Amino acid sequence: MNELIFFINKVVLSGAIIGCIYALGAIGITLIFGILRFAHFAHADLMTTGAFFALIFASLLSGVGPIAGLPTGFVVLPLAAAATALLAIGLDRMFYRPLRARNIKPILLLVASLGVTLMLQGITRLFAGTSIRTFFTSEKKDIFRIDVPFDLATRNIVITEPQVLLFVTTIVSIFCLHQFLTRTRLGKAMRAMADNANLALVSGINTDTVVSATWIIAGVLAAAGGVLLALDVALKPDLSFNILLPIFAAAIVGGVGRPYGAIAGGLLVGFSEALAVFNWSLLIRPFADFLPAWIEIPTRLSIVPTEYKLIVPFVILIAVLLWRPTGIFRGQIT
Amino acid sequence: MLINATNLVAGYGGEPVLNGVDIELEAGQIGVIVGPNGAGKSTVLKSIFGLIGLQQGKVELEGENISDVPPNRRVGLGIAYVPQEMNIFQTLTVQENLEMGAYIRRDDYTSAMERMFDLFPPLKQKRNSIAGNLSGGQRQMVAIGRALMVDPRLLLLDEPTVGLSPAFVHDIIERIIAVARSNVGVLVVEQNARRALEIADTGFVLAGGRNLYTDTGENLLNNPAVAKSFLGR
Amino acid sequence: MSVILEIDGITKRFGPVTAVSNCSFQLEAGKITGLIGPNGAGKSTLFNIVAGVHRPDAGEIRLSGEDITGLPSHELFARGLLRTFQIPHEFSSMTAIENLLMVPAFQIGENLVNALFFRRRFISQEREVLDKAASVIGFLGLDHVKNELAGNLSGGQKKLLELGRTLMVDAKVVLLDEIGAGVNRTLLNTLSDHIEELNQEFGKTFFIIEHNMQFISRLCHRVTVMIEGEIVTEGLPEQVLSDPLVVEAYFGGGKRSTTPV
Amino acid sequence: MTEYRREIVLFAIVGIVVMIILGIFGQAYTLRMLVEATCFAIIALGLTIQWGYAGLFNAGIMGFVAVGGFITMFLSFPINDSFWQSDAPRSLALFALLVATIALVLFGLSQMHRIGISQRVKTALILVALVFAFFIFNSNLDPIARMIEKEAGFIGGLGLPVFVGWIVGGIAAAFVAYWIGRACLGLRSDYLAIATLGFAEIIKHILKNADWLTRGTLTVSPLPWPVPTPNELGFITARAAYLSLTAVLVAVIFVLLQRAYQAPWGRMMRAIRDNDIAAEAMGKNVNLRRLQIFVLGSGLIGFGGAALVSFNRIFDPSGFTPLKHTFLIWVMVLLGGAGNNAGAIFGAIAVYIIWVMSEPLTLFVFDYAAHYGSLLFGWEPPADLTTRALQSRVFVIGLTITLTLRFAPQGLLPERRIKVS
Repeated sequence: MNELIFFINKVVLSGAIIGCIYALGAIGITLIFGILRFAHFAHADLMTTGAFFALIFASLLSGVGPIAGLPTGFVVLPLAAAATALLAIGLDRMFYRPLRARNIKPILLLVASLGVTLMLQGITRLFAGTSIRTFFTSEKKDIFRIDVPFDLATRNIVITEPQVLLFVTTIVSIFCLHQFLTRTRLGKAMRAMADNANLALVSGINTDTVVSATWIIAGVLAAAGGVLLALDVALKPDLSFNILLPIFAAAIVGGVGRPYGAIAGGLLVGFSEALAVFNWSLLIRPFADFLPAWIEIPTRLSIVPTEYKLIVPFVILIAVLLWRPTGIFRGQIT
Repeated sequence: MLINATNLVAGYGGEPVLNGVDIELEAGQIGVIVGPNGAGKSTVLKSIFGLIGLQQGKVELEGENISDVPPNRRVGLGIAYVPQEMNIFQTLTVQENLEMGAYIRRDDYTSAMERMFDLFPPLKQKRNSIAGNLSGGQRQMVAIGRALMVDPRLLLLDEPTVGLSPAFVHDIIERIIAVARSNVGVLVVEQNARRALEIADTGFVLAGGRNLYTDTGENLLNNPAVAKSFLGR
Repeated sequence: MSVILEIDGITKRFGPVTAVSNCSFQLEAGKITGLIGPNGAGKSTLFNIVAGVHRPDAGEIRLSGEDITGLPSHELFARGLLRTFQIPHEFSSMTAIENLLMVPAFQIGENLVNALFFRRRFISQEREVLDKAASVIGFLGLDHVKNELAGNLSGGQKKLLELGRTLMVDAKVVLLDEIGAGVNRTLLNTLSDHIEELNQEFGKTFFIIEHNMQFISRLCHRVTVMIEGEIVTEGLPEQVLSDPLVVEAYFGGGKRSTTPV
Repeated sequence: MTEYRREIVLFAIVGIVVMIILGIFGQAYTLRMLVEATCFAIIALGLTIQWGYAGLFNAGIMGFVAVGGFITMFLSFPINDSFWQSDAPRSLALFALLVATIALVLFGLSQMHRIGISQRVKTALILVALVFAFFIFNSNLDPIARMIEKEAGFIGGLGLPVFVGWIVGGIAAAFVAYWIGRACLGLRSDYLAIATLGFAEIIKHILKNADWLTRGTLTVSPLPWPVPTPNELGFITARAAYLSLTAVLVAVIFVLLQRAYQAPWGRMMRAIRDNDIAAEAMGKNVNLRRLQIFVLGSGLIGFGGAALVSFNRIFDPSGFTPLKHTFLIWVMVLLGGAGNNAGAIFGAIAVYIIWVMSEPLTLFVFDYAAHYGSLLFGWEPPADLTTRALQSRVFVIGLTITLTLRFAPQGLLPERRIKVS
């Protein structure tokens, strides 16, 4: 029984946690790809920058968290999200829009986003240094240990407060996004423009507004992902490159331009990472008595060694690109 | 005069495709543009809608010069345009396609939508279906319906019957007549010349980016020279 | 009469739509054959199948008796089938003359080892290609823009360049895809003159898709008519263009459109 | 000469800047910078043929640099006697035999359509076989790797001449590029970028974690030089010797690429870049040619990477970062002018100077800011201010990319039009 709890902690929960983070980033990637037609390489840094904004607001407003009974970093999330959305729009106005206006090849917009990602990295590190930062210097991180009502189980399912908040935020964000895209005029216009930009123009849709809305949504979700990741573990400045390829993997697995696909893709990548490094011998060991004696259970039996965890998303990414570049959910319509 | 386009000279860079085309149409009338490929038929619609800039000439809507108004604002002035291809939002439902047509409307447009479903009954049952899954004829209905949602004064249709089976061609033409009866000017580009000229109040025969003949549809149909200009004899 | 290109029982479906249905006809060597038909008749699909862009669902294309169905387009070129594009496909950041220089396949200098180390091996061939391109540029009347980037040329000049490609190599069959579309009358006459000259003096075989009837009736020795994915008639231009069926199809609502389905 | 005025002026400016740096920072520093810049120039030439000639977006430069660096380390590092005296070589040989057997089985499976087995069944069988192969590979390699790490540290090098290492490094990078190219070159450009970046990341992780082969994070040093080392000649002479070697290499590669560019081969590549459909219709085998130039360019990148790693005298797999080895090269090529070989060299030197110089310049600014800040406002600068200054490099490089795209999208030395008289 303990082994099962271990499995839940190590795979189900941690896979879902990192999967949610990836999903929040991948939605932005996929929306930008759908509407502006380029791969936005600066997205992971938008996420880290969002976390830095939260860090700044949290240090300015320390003490707000305990009043609300939530981590300060989470309480200031709306502020950080607003700042990130503004930053995203500003970046578009400054660096992407002038290039779009010249009808440049989309691949050069990708290069421009590389430039933007370097600038963001440089600036955040210049001002915040390269050391690891955490939101929990003065506050303590609540940890919930859930008892499992079985006699054999002595261990607990462990989940922290930021992780609970992450699940709640992800579910709420996805619900709101779904409502926005299917119910509101602007949301439908976004889908229309992703579908057929020329016809959107012909229908009188103000494409500038749609582009701004895209950046706002992408920025808000990126900030949410970045802040919650920083709350869950810590804010490492070089975090962004580690999440860049996983979120691209998630977006491509889900089929670019499809927000719901990106969510599924994020979870898929997250679970794959967790499953790939899980030590299966823990699950098999309880059954050792039933196995013939000549089978020796190794102490470590994982699909890939832990050191290679980071390349799991890349392998998924490349497999999907080669096997089905349109994504595995291409039948789904946004 | 609803629309008065004079001496249109326009192109896509390089040599102009239109070399001085004149189009006039009254409200409630159907104008048909016919002519061989490369004559500039589609280009006429695009320049009236403002998708390509004019090198010379001007476009007047009810006497007002709109030559410099960008296309998305011409929608607000009451001009709706249905491109020849890619003219629906494939991943949106039928109803959402119609809502996108009404994007610039701030008022309540439910009555306009009901009218659209009356005009195109097949769309009513399919209102929540994804438009990309519809048949060719129904897609064309969605395309025209989307354009009509702004209650336009002038409707521009680029080859609405291309690739449709004959039964649907008939259907679409009937609807075009119905639209014109509600006092909308309809300007249609058609490959299917005879069929189109039969319903035309005014026909414009273009060749080489110029007006070759402009007359009533009936007169053009009975004009042997028109047949000649098509078949080169 | 010697047949050079045979189109035999070609069928192509896109989803539920049959774009081309069991089409067969032949091209005679040294003749200009035209393919006409109203929009959506499947001409372009058929053309693209011959040019190796689409693979047919059924049927066979034979060039001088050899089956070439479904070969990639660079192999078709190597076998002597050259196509032009309806919308000019120029190499925009290369000069006009370079656009022609690159046409001949299997140039010695296209081998990397030769390009790097053995200039002597390809220099004489390069000179020949240059001479040829210079004379073609002159023939097309583009001498004054030969060092201009092709992307900066006018639409008509790009069309001429498309045609110029056909002069750079000794192709067995040249496929012209609406070479006259979007071209003004003067240029159209120039193009027709060029094609006529190529056919009469060099004996080139042409296969033309065209909407402009004057162009077709002036140039073509044989005309094939396609309607709704099928070949309905073929023959001499005068016969075909006066065929009431064709007149009806082209000018009226299509052969069967008058009878509701 | 007027035709080349732009080139002359720009290179003259670079020369003046180098002189100024020489005056301020001294000979050893400047020589080191120039050697690194010339190594980057070789890498940039590799990229400019991929992107500038053929329009292929390779974002996996880091991977090819790492392969070149690893091979040169493996071939040129002195022989590790404790490895050769242990049982490990025999086990490794047996393991190699096992790998060959697996490869043979997989090849056999891939040919099964010849005996009438359907494509679907074949794919399924190959996938199953791959999973088995993966586990067999891992479970057999692990004990050997542990044994080597315990008894000998790592397998060491082969003690071959450095130049052999560079050449084989280039060939190995080209070989890796061949397989990556075969798999990925059919993708559209933005997916190609993401896929190549992913492959580079995989290569880096394998090198970083295969401790028995590369010592992983422990790093291997000092790598031998192809010219006498500073220990023998002193910093300045040794670096000058190294610089003359790399400068000659850059010159030779430049001349060769220039010839290829002007030959029909280059013309064909540019045609493929401009319009692949038309090039295919004019008889060019587009897929094959793209693969060719991808392999050639990646080989050059591997070669340049090998020269760079040798010069740094340390093989550190964690040091292969996308930032330095991929994006920096992209800025070099874009600023210099894609498709212009002289531009790539100019870009490499200019951008490397910008990259290196932005740190001292920022420190300079920071010093003033800290000085006057504390003087005027009583501001207490954070303690790690000097280490942070390093980060300004990243910002400056990012700014350089975006400014180049905005104001000189063709680069400072745009591709030249080849005129025919």
